[in-house]
Amino acid sequence: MNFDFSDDQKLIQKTARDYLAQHAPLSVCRRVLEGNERYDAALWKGAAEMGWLGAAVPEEYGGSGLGHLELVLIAEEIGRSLAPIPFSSSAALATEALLVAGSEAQKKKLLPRLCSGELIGTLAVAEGTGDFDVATPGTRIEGGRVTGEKLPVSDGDVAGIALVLVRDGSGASLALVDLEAPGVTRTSLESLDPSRSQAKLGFSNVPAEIVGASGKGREIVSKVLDRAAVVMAFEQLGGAQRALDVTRDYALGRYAFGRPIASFQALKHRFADLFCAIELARSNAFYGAWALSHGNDELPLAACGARIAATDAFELAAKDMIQIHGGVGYTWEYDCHLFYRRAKLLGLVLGSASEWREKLMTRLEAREAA
Amino acid sequence: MNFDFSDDQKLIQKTARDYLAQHAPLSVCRRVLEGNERYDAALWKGAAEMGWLGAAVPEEYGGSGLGHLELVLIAEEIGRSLAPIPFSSSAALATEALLVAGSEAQKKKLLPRLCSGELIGTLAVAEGTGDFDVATPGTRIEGGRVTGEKLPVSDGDVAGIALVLVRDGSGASLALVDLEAPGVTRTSLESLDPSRSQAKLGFSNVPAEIVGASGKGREIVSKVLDRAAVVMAFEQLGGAQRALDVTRDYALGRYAFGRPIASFQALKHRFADLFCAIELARSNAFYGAWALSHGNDELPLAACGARIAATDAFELAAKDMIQIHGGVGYTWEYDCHLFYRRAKLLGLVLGSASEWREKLMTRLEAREAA
Amino acid sequence: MDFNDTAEEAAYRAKARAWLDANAEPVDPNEPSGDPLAEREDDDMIRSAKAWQAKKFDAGWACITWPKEYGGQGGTTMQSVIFNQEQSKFKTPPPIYTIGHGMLGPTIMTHGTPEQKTKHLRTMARGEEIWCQLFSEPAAGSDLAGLRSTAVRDGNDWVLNGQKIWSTGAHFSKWGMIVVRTDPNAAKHAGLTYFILDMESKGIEIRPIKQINGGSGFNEVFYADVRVPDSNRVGAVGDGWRVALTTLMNERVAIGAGSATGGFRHLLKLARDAKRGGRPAIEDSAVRQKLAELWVTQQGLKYTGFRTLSALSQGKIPGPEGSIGKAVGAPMAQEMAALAVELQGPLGATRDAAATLHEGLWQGMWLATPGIRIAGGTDEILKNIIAERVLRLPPEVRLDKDMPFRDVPTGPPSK
Amino acid sequence: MDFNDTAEEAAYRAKARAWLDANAEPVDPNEPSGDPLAEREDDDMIRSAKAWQAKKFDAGWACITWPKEYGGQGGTTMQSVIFNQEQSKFKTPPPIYTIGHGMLGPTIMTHGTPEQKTKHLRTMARGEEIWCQLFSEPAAGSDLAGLRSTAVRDGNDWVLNGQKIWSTGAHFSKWGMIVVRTDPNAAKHAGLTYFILDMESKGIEIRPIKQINGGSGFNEVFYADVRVPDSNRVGAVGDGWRVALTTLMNERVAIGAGSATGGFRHLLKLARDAKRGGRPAIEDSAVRQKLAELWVTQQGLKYTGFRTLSALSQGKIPGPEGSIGKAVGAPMAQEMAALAVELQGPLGATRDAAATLHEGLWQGMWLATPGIRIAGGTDEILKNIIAERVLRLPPEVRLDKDMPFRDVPTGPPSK
Repeated sequence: MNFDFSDDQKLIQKTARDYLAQHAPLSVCRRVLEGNERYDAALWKGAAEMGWLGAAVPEEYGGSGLGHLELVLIAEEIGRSLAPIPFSSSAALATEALLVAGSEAQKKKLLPRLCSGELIGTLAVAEGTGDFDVATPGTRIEGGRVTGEKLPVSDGDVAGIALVLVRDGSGASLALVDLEAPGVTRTSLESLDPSRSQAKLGFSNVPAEIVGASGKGREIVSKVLDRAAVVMAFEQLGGAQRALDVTRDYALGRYAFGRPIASFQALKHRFADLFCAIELARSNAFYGAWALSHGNDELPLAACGARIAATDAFELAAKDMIQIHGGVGYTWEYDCHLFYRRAKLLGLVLGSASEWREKLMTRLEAREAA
Repeated sequence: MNFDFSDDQKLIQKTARDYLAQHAPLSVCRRVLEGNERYDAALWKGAAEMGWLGAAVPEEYGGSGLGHLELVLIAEEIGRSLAPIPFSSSAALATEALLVAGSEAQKKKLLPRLCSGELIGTLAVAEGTGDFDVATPGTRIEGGRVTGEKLPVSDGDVAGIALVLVRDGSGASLALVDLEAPGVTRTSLESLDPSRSQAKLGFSNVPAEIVGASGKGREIVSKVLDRAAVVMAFEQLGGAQRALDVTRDYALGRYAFGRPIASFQALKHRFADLFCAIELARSNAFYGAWALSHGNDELPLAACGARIAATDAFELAAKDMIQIHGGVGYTWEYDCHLFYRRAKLLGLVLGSASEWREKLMTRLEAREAA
Repeated sequence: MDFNDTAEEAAYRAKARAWLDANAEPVDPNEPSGDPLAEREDDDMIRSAKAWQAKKFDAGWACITWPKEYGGQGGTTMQSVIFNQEQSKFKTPPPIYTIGHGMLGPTIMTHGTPEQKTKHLRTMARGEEIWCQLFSEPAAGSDLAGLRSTAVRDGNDWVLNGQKIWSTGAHFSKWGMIVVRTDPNAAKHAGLTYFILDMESKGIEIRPIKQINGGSGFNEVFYADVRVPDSNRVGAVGDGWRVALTTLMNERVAIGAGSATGGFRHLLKLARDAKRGGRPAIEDSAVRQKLAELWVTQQGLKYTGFRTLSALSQGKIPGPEGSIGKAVGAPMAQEMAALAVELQGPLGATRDAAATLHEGLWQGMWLATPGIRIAGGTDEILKNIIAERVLRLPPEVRLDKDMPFRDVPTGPPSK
Repeated sequence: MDFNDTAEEAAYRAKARAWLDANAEPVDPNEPSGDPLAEREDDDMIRSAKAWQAKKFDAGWACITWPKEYGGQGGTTMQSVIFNQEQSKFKTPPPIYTIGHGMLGPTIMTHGTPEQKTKHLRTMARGEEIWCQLFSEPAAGSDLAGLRSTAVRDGNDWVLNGQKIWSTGAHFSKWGMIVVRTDPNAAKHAGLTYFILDMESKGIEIRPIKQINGGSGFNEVFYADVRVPDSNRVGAVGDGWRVALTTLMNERVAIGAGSATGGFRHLLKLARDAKRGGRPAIEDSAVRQKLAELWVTQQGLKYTGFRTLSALSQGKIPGPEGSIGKAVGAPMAQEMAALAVELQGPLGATRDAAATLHEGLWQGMWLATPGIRIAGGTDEILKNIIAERVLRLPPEVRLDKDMPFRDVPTGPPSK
């Protein structure tokens, strides 16, 4: 048994960590959060140059041809650094959608541009408040043209292409839309975490091509979401671990009543609970990574476990981070709110933990019935 | 505003507490729990003599004619002492059912015997695992005779009468059944808290009379349950407070690492949480008592609040009681398990907290819609 | 047991109501309530708050529980509660006098000199001058007595240096009440002294603190050689902790009285408007169970407040149940906001007023509520208080209590 | 990253499997597992356990990680895990050797005299004699070093007096390992000494402890003037705590390895069989959300175990994640049992085998699980361990550490 990453993989992770420590200190996240940039373009370029965006893309499509085990470790580091780049939208959602369902021509045309970072992609499914995964999209495709509205779309205001779930006759299909095309309107939404962009996309008779089998849009989205959920679980895990580490250091250095606050048992036990939550999330994420990289039947369940545990762990870590920091944790100046916002954003963009728990039960029941 | 009990009422409570301290130390509960008695007959007689069983029954029916505010305070003391008597079945469920829906003749005939303790009554609604409140009873009445099976029935093996929810034509009615009648079979079930008896009742063509309007059985049961829930909330509250008090004393006297374990912050915070849970439950129970004694429209919501909060508080108190006691708390010899069992029994006999939360939401929505 | 006013209470309520009807505009109960932590106040708001307070004072409705000699009405706590209950049904300016009237005034009454009482209490009651509290410091939050600001005697004056933080309203206050260390060689609690500080003194700099929700209700206040006359000292030199405790005791009363129970109806409405699995979220059993739990907790807090009021109404001292308001209410508020955000799904992660339900209100709440769990006593401090003062469990082992303050460790040993 | 055995591991597994196939009967995976805390064992069980252990020993499958010179196989931890994994698929007698093989044997190897090793290790490995551990006392549970049993030197013997508690299997053990206080004037941890005790010695009385679930897996053991030869001393006089730590370290390994993750499938089945609102409970969203949470936690524990095994498999030291098994698993087990009981509604409050779902299994679990949260380290002690040993947070303030043991407070000051 070797339920761990290889030394080579860990080296790739270490390289990513070092790169981000240098190029993406928390001040970078803060700059985007406070300013008018929608993401950090220099860092995005760097990520592309490091080969991160195409880590799991075969070399023939411009990727580095490593694999998903490498991709998730990079995601963990992006999570740890709270990097303000559209990584999950482009390198997980859009890229995985093309890998899963794209035609050879689509892959040849788009993947190299996604891997190079020249093109940003995203996936547009949700239509307003509620679940991520809409049963019957209101957005339609007719005669190869898409009309409707999608929101929220992660990084939809900076993406060049979107894979859009559309109603297609009596079913749903996945449509590839050029967001520069006439008839597309893009409106930035005020993000709860402004270092990660969210948008509303309007389509009025916009030309599109179908990705994957016509009428199979929901199945494809489901597969893509599972893959992205595993990648994002590592991103969440990285964020959660960083939150724990920063808070631990703070609590060791902050003295009250003549002792470090980390010596008070109520806080020690909270740290222990948090450690447990993070390690359980890590184990679930590992399992997800194994299933993803082996492309086997375990992925649908493993992805649910990875997403739910990682969402809970990061949200708990960020919430405790503010509480344990006390007053300063509630100030804009301290970094706690960057984590609090990012945890909530990541926990919702692919659908809430509740939505995934419901999905998990449906899948568990199906497997038990089988 | 006077959201408190009167001095007279508190005096009645004090008298009950003193009586039970003398006649129902925990060893009495333990004796019934360990032995073959189904309840403590001497204590039951005493409860009747003290006027507790008819506290809320008018004097014309043999009661003490006090009121529900007095009844709930007595219930609190019964809860505190873990008294092994069928108080809630007889003095809350059966007695309230007759008060709510009984005919003048039924009340005249039965209430004096219930108040004197000579007759034990109960309410039989559930039919197997699941909710307490069955939508369509399988037990039927036809030509004035009842056939079917009810389980579990609290104190059904020691009761002389039961008010049984039966299917009656297309609706449901409440039927009064003499449990000594031919055709009744009574089987004791092994109770999770053997100091409170549970039984299965079988009916085969047993003569019965209808209580209240025919076809209105579910409405009557709903009203009776609300009243019993408030009474039992005080019983739960008494148990929870006793559990807290006993555990606090233990934690102050038990030394580890040269200090009382009550000085460890993790335990202190758990005590604080428990105190909050109990006080919230007390406030909800007060509100329930007010609504019950004023017989007003607030009762349906107030009863839900009282039951849910009291169930949660007592279960938490009993669980923490074992954990804080440590090893000895897990022994048969210590009293912790008496509380652990009683908390679970009371929390389930009128339907689980989940069932009541669902009921609460239905009622809240109906009120919001009105 | 009943919820009705006594005859006297009813009469008082009617009188208050009549005056309010004549002098203020009623609130629309269906209007959503705003952010729980007020944003930075502007001059107009200050002006209108001062005008409203003066109006109340002149009509005999200000500082109801204060003795008449200090500008109050010599009334009961219950009368004050009744007036506040009625006032809350009307549109009135934000409460900028809470700290002065609830905490600082009573401290002056207990520990102040006759001159201080004469000079300050009536103008404070009429709201002509606003007061702020200057206790917390960057290194003295939960451990308030660990404060390090200093005052050194210089002739008839004291010279103050240091920094305070979390001072609500410092930027529009004329006066502050401050605790500083006058003897670093004494034990922690023994070396403190309490002063009234003119906020317009030379050497004071006030900087707003930006909160994570973008608001700035609090300030940092810096002191560089600020001179305070000894006549502004409250209580004896070295007796500042005892004086401060009077202020803090009154803080508990002031905070406890205002346990907010609103918001649930809005959450219920949100659950009707939000969708889960394509159906209204309120039909989802998991959502229903959660809502029911929150309702029960909220009801518990509400009726716990009623129990406290009952005791006051009958002239008794309220029981220990009053302590739970903030310990339970603050985490509950955060939980409610988190649920409301989650119910909106991915769109919950935006604050777009047009796209979200309830115009982003809940996202604002979600950003504001972590502060409620910290300000005025963290969850942890409140649980310590319940454990130690209510349940009488042993205090924490305290190593810093009896040593000279300058020897108390304030950070990790240097390596 | 893969779950497969290495080639050597696969070969070892095949060999183990072949031997087990030839010597034991496979388990039916659909058979429900019983109570998690074993009932008091009877003579037949002891006989069959001894026979099985002897059989394993003779075939080379006993104490796989022990050195060959002591009756082991000189194998790796991974080999031991593989054998145990395979063995768990077969019906075998209850594990009455866990404490001896996992904790006491290794202690003798580290601290015992050559004579002790020769005399005991091989018979222990073959299971001819059963061993128990005698550490805890009524006044020394979580605070193990606070023990008060005494031993006084008398010629070549020591004379033991006192009481031990929570001694699993003391009633069928030939030998025990005991820590007692030999110097009450020394500091708490300094005055202890460790002995091997013949459980058939005169003056020993063993009483079973009845648990709240009716079972009796544990004992109280009383000692009145029990004589132990000095040759049975393990380690130096006064060095008992250090020796005991060796035993306890091995306890963590032994317990951590067995994190149970079964039970979820049964719970799922129960949710299908139970009704809520007249429909199968598994259709209720609140139940589904709760089940999903439990599944995720259980998966987390399972794969955390895999991470530990991976480290072992690669000859590395497992990471800190191994500490969480009991801290998370024990409360989870109680939660699962409580859910299963609640799902049955009022009938959940009975244990009637015919009337309840799953024949009262869950009610039994509900009574048993509080013990799991206490035995072998309470939730609180485990969190302290995680906080202090894994996260390296500061230890509790300890006032009792350096004072003579006889002066350490053991109860409230008398009034």
